[in-house]
Amino acid sequence: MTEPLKTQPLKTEPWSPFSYIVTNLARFVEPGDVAFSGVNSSMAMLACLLAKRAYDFPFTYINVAGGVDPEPRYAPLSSSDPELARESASIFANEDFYDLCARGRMDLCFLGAAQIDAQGRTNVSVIGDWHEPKVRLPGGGGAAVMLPTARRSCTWRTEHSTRTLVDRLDFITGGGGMYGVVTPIAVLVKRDGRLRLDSWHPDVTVDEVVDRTGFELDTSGAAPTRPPTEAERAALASLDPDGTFERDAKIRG
Amino acid sequence: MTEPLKTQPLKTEPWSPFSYIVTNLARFVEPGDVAFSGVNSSMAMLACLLAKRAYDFPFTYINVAGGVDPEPRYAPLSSSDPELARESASIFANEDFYDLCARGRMDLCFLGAAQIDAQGRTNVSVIGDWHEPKVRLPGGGGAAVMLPTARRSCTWRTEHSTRTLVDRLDFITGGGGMYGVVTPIAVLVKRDGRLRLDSWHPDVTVDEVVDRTGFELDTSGAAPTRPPTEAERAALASLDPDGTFERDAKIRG
Amino acid sequence: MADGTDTASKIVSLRELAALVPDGASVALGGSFLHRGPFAFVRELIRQRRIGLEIVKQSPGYDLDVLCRAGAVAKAYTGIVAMEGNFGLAPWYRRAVERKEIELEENACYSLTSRLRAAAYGVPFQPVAGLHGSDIPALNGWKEIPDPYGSGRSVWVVPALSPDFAVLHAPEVSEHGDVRILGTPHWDRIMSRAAKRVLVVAERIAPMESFREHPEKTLVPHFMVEAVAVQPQGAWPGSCHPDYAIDYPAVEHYMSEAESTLQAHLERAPELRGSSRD
Amino acid sequence: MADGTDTASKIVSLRELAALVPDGASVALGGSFLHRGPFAFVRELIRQRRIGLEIVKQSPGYDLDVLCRAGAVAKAYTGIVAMEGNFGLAPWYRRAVERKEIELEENACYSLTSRLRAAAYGVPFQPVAGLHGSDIPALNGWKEIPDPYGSGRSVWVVPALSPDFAVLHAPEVSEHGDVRILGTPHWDRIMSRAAKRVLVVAERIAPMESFREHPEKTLVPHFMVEAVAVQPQGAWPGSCHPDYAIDYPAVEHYMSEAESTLQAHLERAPELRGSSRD
Repeated sequence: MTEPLKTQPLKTEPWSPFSYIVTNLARFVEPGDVAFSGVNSSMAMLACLLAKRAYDFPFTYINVAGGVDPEPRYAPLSSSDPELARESASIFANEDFYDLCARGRMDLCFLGAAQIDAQGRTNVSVIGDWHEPKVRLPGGGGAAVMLPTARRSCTWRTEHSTRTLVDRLDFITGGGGMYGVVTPIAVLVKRDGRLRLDSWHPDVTVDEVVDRTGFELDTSGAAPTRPPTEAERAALASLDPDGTFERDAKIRG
Repeated sequence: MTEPLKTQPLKTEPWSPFSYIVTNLARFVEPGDVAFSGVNSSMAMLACLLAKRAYDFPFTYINVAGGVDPEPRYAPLSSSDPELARESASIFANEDFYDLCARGRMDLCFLGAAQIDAQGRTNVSVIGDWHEPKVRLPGGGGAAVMLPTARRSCTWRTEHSTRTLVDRLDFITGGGGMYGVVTPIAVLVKRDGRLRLDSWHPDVTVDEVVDRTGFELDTSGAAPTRPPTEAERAALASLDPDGTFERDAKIRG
Repeated sequence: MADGTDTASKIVSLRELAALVPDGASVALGGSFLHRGPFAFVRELIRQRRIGLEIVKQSPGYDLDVLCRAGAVAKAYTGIVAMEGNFGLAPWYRRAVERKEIELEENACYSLTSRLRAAAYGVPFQPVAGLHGSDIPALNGWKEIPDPYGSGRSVWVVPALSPDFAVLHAPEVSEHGDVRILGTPHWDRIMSRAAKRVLVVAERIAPMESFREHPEKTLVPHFMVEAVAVQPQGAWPGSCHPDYAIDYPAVEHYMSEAESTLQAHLERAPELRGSSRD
Repeated sequence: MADGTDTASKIVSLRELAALVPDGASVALGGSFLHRGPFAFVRELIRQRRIGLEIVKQSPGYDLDVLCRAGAVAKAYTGIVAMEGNFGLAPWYRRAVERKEIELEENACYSLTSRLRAAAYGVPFQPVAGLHGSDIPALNGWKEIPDPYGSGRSVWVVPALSPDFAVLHAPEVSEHGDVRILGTPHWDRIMSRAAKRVLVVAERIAPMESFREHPEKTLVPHFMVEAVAVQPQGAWPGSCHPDYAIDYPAVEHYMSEAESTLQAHLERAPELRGSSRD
């Protein structure tokens, strides 16, 4: 057991936005989960690997490289790298993990998003009108199918602003809605169909989080985010030993 | 090239009903075919293996043991025996060969049948009413899907009679209809939607074939069946060296 | 879901494995005809006097027949049923159907596969090619749907079928429950994806290292497998590639009509030798 | 059908392989993002000045981007498009869509897979789980069908899509054209089943004996494969497991906006070294 949730920790070192996102994504993993990370998702990959190293309960980590509980020698730059299948005892390929999700047996999906609305729905398709795009984004990917079928889906944004957490999506790529969202300054969790503030980065205020959110945010019951445990810090340090991921992510709080 | 079709061969040895069936099934294989034999189908298995050994054109033999152009050491008693995948460079499993057929890429399917009607439709389900069965037969199997989707399907009956070649099926298991049927005394081939006499065993008469067929049989253009070539005889002898298959089949002409 | 993520204690006795399946359960059985079926498991169900089972298998033979002989079956979803080799029809299954002791849903092998696919893909129904002109769809009350994209074709669709269990027999498992099949998997893949819970009987536990060296050969990853029993010769009297072939004399003995045969057959089974059953 | 049963003369040059694909053909490309894509093949299409192609791939990146950069694409059927790593969006693809130089059918990866499944299964349409609440189905004019078996559920169905070609990159083929992938096959399996013709680029020909020893690892049997070119480093600048990793400096060079970059990039490609292209 680590320290109780409500205890204010001793101020140790600052909690970087990068570490904040990865650590809080990892905390969505529950014992017994089958958890998945996909393409173009370094943060989610790191979160799953962190959870494997930092938490002492069993869960299954599967990924888009076909790995099932792999033992990569290092965290690869590409989150679909074959390294993520190293030492795997099976190859669980794309059709297989999508089918697993489609039939309701995926417990936790990590999926990217460009815009997120209050219901947790996502846009990864386009900024502007779909037919007259200002920015063509990567596209449907996993969201449209996995969001409505996974038991819990979680996402992250490296920017917490009214451009990313929006009142109205330019396009609804994925319905169904995220269960959890992590930004550099807050953790949102869905309750009764809406994302609410679950906890905030100790360095910011609740008001700041509310101001930087494009939809109305219920903050009742929220608390400062529990700081990283030693195990979490150590796991992340082992996955990003020279800080490359952190530097490349270029996240401002 | 072997002897021209119409030349009457020198009488050599008698052509056993067993050899007649297997050899004439093999003759349905055409260059470039993907040909398939399934469960419970010794005759079809032997025909495919015979074609591989006796004919010098390329075709692909796949079977229900997952084999693709296998090199079995012997012809196994069970036509789904793993021996039928020996030396195969791939395993083409059940879902795969059914899908292949379903999308119209199976050239030749060998399928069993209990009753066959003039359109080449088959019953492998039941003798009597389906709900009040006199004899419960093996059932739907490949017929219902493969008959309508394979480019050509062929079958055999070890008994040529009005019980097996019927005017009216007790139950239509497979629609679509066989392209070819081989019995101990005749080869029927479909033309314009109906099975017609293509050739008959040199030891019987056309009248006998017609009499023993339960549906009206067009015999125009038919000829005595071309006797087995040396290559066909030798191939069958190599596949059934001690005559076990022939004895077990217990076929009367 | 049946939690297969905890790899700690997945190996159980054959008796414990069979005890997971209650009366009345629907069970998909792996393998085909006399090849690589979970036959020791099936016999153990009989010893435990299970009744009312619904058996799902595209190409059963001995397994469905011996379960019918023991009165364990309420319903069968099948494609083609036979003993194969020279043994012909499955006689106790045949009689059970003819006497209406069991209910039969007759399928094409591919329509049953398609029912399992619908379950595996999380959709209520699956279109099936072919079937046109067959009496089978009407028999089962299946529906034909016109192509909504205007091709003018119509296609039969079959409803999803998710068996309570898939029970597979494999030559090799890992200590974590990864399942490796050598040669054809028959219908085992789709059964493992469609069923609510997956149980496995294996000839042996192979080294983890061999699974890591050939992960492409693993048919079912450990997290999908709830429990495994190790039972050498567990597919007897059938074959288990690459370990052993069909024991034809044993099948011939089984085919004897004598009243005492079933008991004698069950007593000859390899799972009664040694301690692996318990 | 494209006759793959004759195993005699299946090995051709990369140039000959690419020449099989005419202007305007629809082509499914194997691999995912920067991993095991048929990139030498794609570059060869550009060198041969192919135009009007329809590219089908759930997760393209470099391949679709470079084809857009060369003006070879008329339409793309995609799930998610990006360079991955730290390279972000695929810039020339992005611009081609924004400027309406290419037509886009946006899919979920799984809906595109389902379109391919319908083709592979010989049915006009395939139900797809999920999609509810997404704007994508309406965008594409897809239809929703109520479960005819009375569950009260309705499901989106997508129409069959059979690309003219599937082009895969594999580490190993047999001399007969059997295709072995090591590690994940990504989407290659369903592409090979849905396409009308299958072409393969391989790092090397592996001994027949190794295919016979591990037939379970063969993803595509020889008879489904029309032609194969052997091209070491053919997935450059991407990875080909287990042989080589992504060449990140080469990708970085490719990403340069300079006018001359495409030509310089094409000239650096491994297929121009040695004689295997011809």
